[in-house]
Amino acid sequence: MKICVKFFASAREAVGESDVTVDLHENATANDVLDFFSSRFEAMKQIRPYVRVAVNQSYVLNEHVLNDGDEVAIIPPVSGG
Amino acid sequence: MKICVKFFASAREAVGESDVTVDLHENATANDVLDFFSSRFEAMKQIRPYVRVAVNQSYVLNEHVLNDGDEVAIIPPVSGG
Amino acid sequence: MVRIQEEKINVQEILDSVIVPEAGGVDVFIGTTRNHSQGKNVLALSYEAYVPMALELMRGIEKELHQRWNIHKVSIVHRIGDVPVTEASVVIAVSADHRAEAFAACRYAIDTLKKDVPIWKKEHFENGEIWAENAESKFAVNQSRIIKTSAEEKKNGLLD
Amino acid sequence: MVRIQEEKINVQEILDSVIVPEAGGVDVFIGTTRNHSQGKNVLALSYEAYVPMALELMRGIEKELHQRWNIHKVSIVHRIGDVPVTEASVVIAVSADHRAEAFAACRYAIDTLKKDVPIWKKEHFENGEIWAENAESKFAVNQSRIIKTSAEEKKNGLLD
Repeated sequence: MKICVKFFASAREAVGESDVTVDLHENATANDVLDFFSSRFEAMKQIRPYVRVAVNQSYVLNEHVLNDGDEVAIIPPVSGG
Repeated sequence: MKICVKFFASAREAVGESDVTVDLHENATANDVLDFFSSRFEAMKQIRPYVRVAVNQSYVLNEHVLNDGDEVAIIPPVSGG
Repeated sequence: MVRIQEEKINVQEILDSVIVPEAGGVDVFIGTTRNHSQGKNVLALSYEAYVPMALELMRGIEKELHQRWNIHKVSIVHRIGDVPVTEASVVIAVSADHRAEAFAACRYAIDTLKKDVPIWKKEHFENGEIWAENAESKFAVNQSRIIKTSAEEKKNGLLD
Repeated sequence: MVRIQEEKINVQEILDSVIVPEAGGVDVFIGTTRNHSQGKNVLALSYEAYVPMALELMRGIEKELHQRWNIHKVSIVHRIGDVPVTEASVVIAVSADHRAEAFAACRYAIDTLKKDVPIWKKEHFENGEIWAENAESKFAVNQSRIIKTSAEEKKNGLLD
């Protein structure tokens, strides 16, 4: 299934892209998205323990099962305010 | 001795004046000032339990002994803010 | 900055007076005049102050805030004269490195101002007018009466 | 009112958006960009946001404030793009009948925003740049990791 992944701040710099569409197996989880990019980008692997994942603009646990067409966002520690 | 007394808000309306200079005996206290005006103005007598007295722009206890030339102010409950 | 003025309060100006490059946050309290009081419609409001004493106490609050909290700057501005409903009667701004201190100091400033600073508000209703009294201020009077009573008892030999 | 904008924030406009004739007080928190961070001079600051999610969470904060406190109106405005030192990056205003509720709700709003809302600040120093991280946000990550761990343990039959 096709998953659109958005990267922000340090995560965007880690993968060098803002938006990447990946093809994942059925029942893939948020964790699988993190695995996918951590295995390809060393910088992503380093920040992985500190990022949260949002699916369709809500935070989810890493075990969250994705659906085709979901918008996944990789959210490093925020610094608004 | 001459004491200048200032009245504000409900106290001013009680005595009908903003500033009154009174002639008081030596060692007169803030309390004596309150006595003086409470005995002459019924409305002042009524609010007397609720007023604070300031001498030269600092709150004092009613026992505070006055000096010639002091500026005494009769301060009803405040409502700033 | 401490000020009493008849003109409408410009919040941005007061904000500018406390913002410094080192500060990370500012807490601002704005007291606005309400259209109701004790269940009645308020048509108009006017404030008067014992100006020199009020300014002295406001400077005292500013000083106390700096002693108690690690803050950068404080501004306290009160308006007197007629203050239309929804306009600001008081603005207090505190800048600090850490927002917890800005919030705590600002709260303390407005609490103390409402208790002690000699400023009075007259509320005009359809059928009359009344001098408002802050609950904090009435409590303060009771406190000083208690102190007075102890002092009197001491004078009378009841306490020692 | 909830908004993310690139333009300089007009505090008076935000204040006007929360003042109602029934309210007696407004608490406003203004976050300003600081000229130092971790002991180094900050030359410039820029913010980016995951805008639709940030707005959604900001609307959620607004709703939660109304559920938890007896308040009139809430506005939360965050600026993105370059924010010069001393200018406001965020302004939160809460109006209420009683100032205690305005202060508490405003404080909760900025605490929650700093913890959860997907907005990031990049600090530019003389010798490089860094993505800042709010302490509150790092704590939140740890919390969700703890939750995750429990969930995993449950899945693995370690907990039931």
